[in-house]
Amino acid sequence: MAEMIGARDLVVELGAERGLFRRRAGVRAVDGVSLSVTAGETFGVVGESGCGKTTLARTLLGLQRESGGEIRLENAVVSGVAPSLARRQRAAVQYVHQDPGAALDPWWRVGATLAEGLRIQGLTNRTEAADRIAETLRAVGLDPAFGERYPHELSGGQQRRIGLARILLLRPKLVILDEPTAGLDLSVQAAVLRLLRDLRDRFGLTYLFISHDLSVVRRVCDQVAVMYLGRIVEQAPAAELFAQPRHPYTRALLGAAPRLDGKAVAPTLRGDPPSLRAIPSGCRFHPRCLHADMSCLEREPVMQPVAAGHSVCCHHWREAA
Amino acid sequence: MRLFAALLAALLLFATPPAGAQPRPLVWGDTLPATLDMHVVFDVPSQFVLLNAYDGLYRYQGNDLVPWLAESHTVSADGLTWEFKLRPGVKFHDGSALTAADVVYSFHRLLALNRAPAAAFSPVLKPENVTAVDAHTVRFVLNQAYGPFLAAMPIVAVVNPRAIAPHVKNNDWGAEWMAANDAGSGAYVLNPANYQARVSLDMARFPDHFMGWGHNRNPINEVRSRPVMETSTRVLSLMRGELDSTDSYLPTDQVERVNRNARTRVAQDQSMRVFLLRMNNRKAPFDNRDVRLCFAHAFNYEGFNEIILKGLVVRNGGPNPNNLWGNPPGLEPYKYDLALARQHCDRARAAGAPLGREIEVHVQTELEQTVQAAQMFQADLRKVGVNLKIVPNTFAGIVTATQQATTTPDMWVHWVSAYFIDPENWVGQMYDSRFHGTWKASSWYSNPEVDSLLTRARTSVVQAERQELYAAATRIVVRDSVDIWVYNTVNLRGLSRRVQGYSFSPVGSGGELRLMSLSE
Amino acid sequence: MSDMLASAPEAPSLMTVRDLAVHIPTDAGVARILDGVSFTLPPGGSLGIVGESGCGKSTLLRAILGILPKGARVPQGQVLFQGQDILKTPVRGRIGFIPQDPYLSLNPVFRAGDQLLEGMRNHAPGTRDDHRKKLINLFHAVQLPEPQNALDKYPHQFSGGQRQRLLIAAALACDPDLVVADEPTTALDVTTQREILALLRSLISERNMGLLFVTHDFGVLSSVCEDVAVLYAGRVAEYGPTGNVLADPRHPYTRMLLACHPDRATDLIGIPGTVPAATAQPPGCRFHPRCPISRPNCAVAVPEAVRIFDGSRVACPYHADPLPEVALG
Amino acid sequence: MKRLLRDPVACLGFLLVVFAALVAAFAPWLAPYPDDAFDSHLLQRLKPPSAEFPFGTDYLGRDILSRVILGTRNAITVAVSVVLAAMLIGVPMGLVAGWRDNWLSDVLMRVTDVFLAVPQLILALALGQLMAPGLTTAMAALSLTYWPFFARTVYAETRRLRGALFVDALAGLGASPARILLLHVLPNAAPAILVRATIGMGFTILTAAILGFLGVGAAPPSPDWGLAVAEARQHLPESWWFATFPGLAILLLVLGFNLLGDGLRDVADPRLRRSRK
Amino acid sequence: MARYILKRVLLALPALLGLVLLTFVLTRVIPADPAAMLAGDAATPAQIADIRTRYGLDQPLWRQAVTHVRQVMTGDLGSSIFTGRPVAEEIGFRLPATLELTFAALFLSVLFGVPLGLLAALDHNGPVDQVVRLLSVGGLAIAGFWLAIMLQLVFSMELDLLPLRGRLDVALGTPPTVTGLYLLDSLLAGRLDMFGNALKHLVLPAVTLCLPGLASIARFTRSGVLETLQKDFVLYARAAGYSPFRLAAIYVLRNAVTVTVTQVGLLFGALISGAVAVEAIFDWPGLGTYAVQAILAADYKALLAVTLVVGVVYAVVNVLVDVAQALVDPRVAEQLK
Repeated sequence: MAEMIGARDLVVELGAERGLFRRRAGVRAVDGVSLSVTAGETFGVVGESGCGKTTLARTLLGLQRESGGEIRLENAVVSGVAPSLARRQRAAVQYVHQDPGAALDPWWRVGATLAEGLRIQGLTNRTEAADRIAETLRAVGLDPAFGERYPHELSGGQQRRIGLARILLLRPKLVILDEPTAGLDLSVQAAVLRLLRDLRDRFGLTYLFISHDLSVVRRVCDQVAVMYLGRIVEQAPAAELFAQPRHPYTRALLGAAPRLDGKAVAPTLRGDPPSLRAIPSGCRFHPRCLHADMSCLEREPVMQPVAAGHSVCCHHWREAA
Repeated sequence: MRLFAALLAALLLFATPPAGAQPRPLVWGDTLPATLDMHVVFDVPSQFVLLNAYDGLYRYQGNDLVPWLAESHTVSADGLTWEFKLRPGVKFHDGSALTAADVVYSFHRLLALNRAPAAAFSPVLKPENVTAVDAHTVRFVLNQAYGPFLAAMPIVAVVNPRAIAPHVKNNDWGAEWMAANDAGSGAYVLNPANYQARVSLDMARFPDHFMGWGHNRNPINEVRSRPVMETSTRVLSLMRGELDSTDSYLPTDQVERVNRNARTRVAQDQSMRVFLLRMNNRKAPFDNRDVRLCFAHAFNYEGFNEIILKGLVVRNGGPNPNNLWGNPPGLEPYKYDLALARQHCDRARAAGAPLGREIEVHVQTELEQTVQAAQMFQADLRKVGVNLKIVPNTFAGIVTATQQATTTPDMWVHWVSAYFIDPENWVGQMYDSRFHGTWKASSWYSNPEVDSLLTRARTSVVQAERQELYAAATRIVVRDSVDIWVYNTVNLRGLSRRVQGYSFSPVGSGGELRLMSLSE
Repeated sequence: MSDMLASAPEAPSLMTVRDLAVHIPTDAGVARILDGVSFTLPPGGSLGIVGESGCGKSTLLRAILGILPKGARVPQGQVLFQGQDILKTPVRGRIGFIPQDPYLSLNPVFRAGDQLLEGMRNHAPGTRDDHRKKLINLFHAVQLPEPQNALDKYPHQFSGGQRQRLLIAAALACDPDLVVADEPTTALDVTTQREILALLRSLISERNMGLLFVTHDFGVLSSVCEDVAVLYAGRVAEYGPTGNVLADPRHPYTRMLLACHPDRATDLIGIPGTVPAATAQPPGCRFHPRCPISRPNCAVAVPEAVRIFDGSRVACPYHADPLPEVALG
Repeated sequence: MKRLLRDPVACLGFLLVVFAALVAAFAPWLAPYPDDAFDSHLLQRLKPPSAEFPFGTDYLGRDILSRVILGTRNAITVAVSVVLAAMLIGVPMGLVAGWRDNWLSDVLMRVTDVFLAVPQLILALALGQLMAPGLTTAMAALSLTYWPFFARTVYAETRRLRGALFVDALAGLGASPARILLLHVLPNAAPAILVRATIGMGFTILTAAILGFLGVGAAPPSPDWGLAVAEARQHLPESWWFATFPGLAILLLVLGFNLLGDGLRDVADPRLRRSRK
Repeated sequence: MARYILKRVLLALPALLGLVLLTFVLTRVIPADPAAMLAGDAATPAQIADIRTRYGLDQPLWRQAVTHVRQVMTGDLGSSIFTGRPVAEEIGFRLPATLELTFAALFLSVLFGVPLGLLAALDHNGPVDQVVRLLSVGGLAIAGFWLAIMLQLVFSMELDLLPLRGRLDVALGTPPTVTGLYLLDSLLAGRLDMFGNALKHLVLPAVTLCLPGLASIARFTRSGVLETLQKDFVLYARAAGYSPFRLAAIYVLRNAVTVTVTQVGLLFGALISGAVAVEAIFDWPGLGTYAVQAILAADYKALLAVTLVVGVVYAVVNVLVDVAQALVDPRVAEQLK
């Protein structure tokens, strides 16, 4: 199947400053990430806070300049250009924020915000714009009358729907969803997830789904990549990953997720995740890994294929399994 | 903790005034000059320092010029050579004797610095022509005869070169040091320790002053000068007893109140300070005599002098103070007569004078009277169809503007004070075209006849002849209605009633501490 | 009013909430945040309060802690703690509190020690030095790194997980009989959450303290609490042992809510409609406008709590009726 | 607005400002002696308040009530034009400087610092001297000294807003910086600007009065309040009314603007909004 | 921290250079001619021209600017053209007077402003809040020069409690100059009578000057406290059983002070401005009146020096404010490291 978006050895450095009085090295929020998202699938990226998920998303989107590596969009290389140009080149990629309520200008009516997106993209015909907005609002399950409301007059679920409508108007091919269900109540979450699925089918979208909620990822994703400190440590089809996690981190993560039956399935992880400012040598997971040995401390593991479409970045995945 | 105790103790003391056994020093509340160097400044406030800390060859007492350091002088028939005989036994504050050489040094310094007090001398006197004939005789040889030479003599302070010498820097004649220090022989010694320009100046009596102290049985030993910035604060401080004197421009509205106060009184002395509204005679419409006459008749002299100033001034119809010699007798002042003013204006309009334009009158904001006069004038002029615009300005700004006729304001309001008592100070320097470019001559009046009369008066040393010439020139100037002369000042100085023996002099309003005493 | 405890007056109780109502006047009218909430917590027991946002969880908690917002009124009900009505005479020190957000719950400009000791100042016996020693011991117990120095550090010098350990230690510092925890792990990553929950569980049971645990996460709930009360719109919808409620929910709301859980659902449906605003509660059963099996009567009568077996009650007379398939997805 | 009116203090401010605006608008009809803007009547000098002259007369016999009424226009004109002019300079500078961290923003903020470091009054005085004293000069001088406050306010707001998610979202949609700044950042910064502007009006009236007092404000015979207080100085305490009524007028109008600004601040401050349930 | 301060100082330098140039241009294009003022009242045009050449005032403006900046760099502020004395010396006398006055005003503002703000916030929207707001805003609205005269009339003339003018009774002389702050110098000299007297003289001017500052500080404390009260940690502290007084007075206030401290830095500029009128009326020989006199006399050397010194003081105060903030808030301290 055709690749929608792909990355090779992508490196993103954040916060490097070169001012008159200070010079500070940045941190590598994304450190050599390679991935390939097939058209039409939902590709999940999971990991704990600060692992580089969001930075990865913003880089693919073109809002953040990569420091190295390559990004492909529909098989054309789009990396290495100025940010302003990058964003225009990647109009087919759109992004839904973690908190779509805050992503709406509080001073603008929702309808105006939606129309603005169209205007930015060059559509100036008012009636056509109004039609498309009404149509899209209906598609996300809202009455077109919602266009008259202000963002603070909407509930969390409605805000998320508006967030979706806003980018759907732009007819994207790839939608990056950043924690689309964070902070939502269970009942609303279910509705939103269902809407996402419906929209994907209806508009033929591809999703890059960023989340830390494994239950949700398991439910909606086709492929899943697990990130730890700026690296992908394991990648596999969702079903396989959840059934047979290979990387010790993946297993810890899955085990830590609270289950309805209240049972614990794996030993807890030691310590807090280290900061990006002090990345451990060798395998960056080794200080918290139950299987770590000297080789983990000295050598950085590389991605190894485990099965078709399943790869892992661990020296000891065979023993650990 | 100790600090805390100290604070506490201080708070306790807060309520109890400190006991003072000695009589309180005299606290003088008049404005201080910008600097103590009497060769650099010459204005009304500087007289306080000049009269008390320094001596000149001659001095004004009241309106009279009396020999001071000099015992006498002689002048050659051509008016060029002047010789002054010095009084013996005069001592500077450091105890050294004052000799002719010191007088020569003082004039050299004055001319080298070439600042305001040199103005009267630099056109007629070259430094090399001031010489000491012997230890007690100084000779001046002028380039040309100069009638007011003697009248200007009190301007020049004789300073002590031996006190200055150690402090000369970069050939500055010790100017920086002198600005804050004492090098005089006067009745009081300046105390440099507490001196702060325009803030405080302390003085102590000089027991060895050459005039001796026999005339004053109870002289003031200590004087503290504390100028006050705000008029209201100044008056209140006087009434509360924080000050013993105000400046000599007490607002007329306060006079009654100060006199009513048991602690204070007002000393009223007719001065020689003419208040006038200036007209730029070179600029239309004031190049038209009818316009000037129109304006002269539109000013409500009586209203201003009698109502606003409560009659505490004297109507003065010409440029010279009424009480000065050389003023023509029977000079008829212009009267407030709007009908007549209108006639003149109509005639001027008919002659094409641009009276339709807005005429600017510049006032000195910090001097309230200039503003009042302008506002009153504005209301009256409106009645004769003239539009007057009041522009607030500063003396510095106006002085700069008057350097050229084109930049000189249409009108401005000010006083001409007595720098030396001689008609030259008024009519001479105000209406002789040779002084164009100075603020005093800012009417830009130009009349060859007046020029020649004034030149002759200036170069004569015969008093009677000079008197005639100045009177003639004054008559022409008044006939031409060059400016609008309003009044001659009565100086109003608020004084504490404990101050006795206050003496007035029209030059800088006097204030010789030598003559004063304090009654408790 | 529904009193779910009427039938078990003899049960020993650490805390009993009886028929509690809290009203807060607002611009839009009186918000009836809580309305007739009752439950009981035996000594050493652990009760989870679960519900979606806006159901009144935090107000309940604030009522128990005696920190209701300005203007709030309690028109009825009691909160009995060891037999004493703490709405009238607040107890301090005997109830420990673990707040929701360890990042925001410590004053950034004071050292950690100053803040924790201030809390002990009035409520724990002994001198400040005793308090210090006690806290340091507790820091060992909560496995805080460098327990000796922790008191002198500022809050920002700890990581999120460490701060939560710090706050757990603080909650235990006065040897309380009850610990109240307000979603103590929502701000944490799953791996940290797991550790903190395990720690909390063991500390509570070691010391035989009661635990009142507020959460919206059924997974967390199931790993911590023996019993659960499901709140909906200011009322208790269902109450019972956690295992039972999760495995066999009876109230239509609980059933539909659990069906939304991604681990549970066969299809994602959600619950139609939204939680009513606290100022505009519907009459009768507050869930009836969203309920697929509501009857006309539901809009009129406030449902009585129905006892299913000892210690398990549901506030729905039709709890035995099956829900339509579509509602469960 | 509704919230504002529920706040009695802000309401008082609002009323004062509206009242002053009405007085200013109808001043020539309200003043008993409108000609006293320039006329003088020496025989009625310094009369105490009476039925004929409720506020008394000044040192040229002019009716103080009329002059206070006529002066309202001055005060409001000064306040509004100074604040508008200062906004015109300060707001764009703040927007541009706050948007990015680059040399331009450094330069702009340094310039702002320079102006902030000069005491306003001294700068205004110097400027007043420079451009011939008068009301327009005073207004120009005050605008030139007040804009840094707008620049600072807008700068801080822009920096805060540029990190806001909705700005990020707009960037994600490919909106140009100009569009984001003008259509989104500016309206969101509006409450802060409005508060600053209201307080600035009060501040301006006060500073203009001080300038008038020091002689570089309005030129006589303008019925300017500050000028009136300055003129009255020499007549205290006898003619207390001369200084008191113009002084009170200044106090009330500035109070009005400040109370309004204070109320607006509470309403506009989203951090405080929550507490006003 | 030291590095941070150094950096702040370095950053302030270009601003100060800009300040020097700005004031230079301003003062030198003022239409009053310094040469005319130098020459004095009675001077002739020839004298003025002579002085103009002697002082280099006939040079092109940019060359004068370069000369001036070069002089300032070497620490030479020049001599006042008006008094003939070194400007540095005059400012050395005037600056402490202004600092004593402004610091006293600042002290009063904080002393009364913070508790008032706290009270208002604790009674948010209640009667105390409204009254405090009305009073504090009123304080901001009073024209200082007007109030000053009124205070003189009441406290000096009517009640005869406090002196009208100056820094000390004339009869007392002055304390030996160490810092130039009379309060400090009189204590150092052990002259308690003088200290008390100086304090008495300070009361009216400081009260007049403190009102605007007091108002702003009360306002900012109020909103700072209100903001802090919304924070979760206050809720937590209440739940943990802090006593209400300690909660408000220590716990909340200390957080709110961060906001207030920033205000102090900004206020300082306003105080110096306000000092101009207050100094004039109370005859306080400070920088404000010095500047006004310099402007009126076209004394550009003095004016340049004043603005420079005020700029430096302003910069120093703002660095101090940052340091103070770091002392109050450890998070800021962390950033400064």
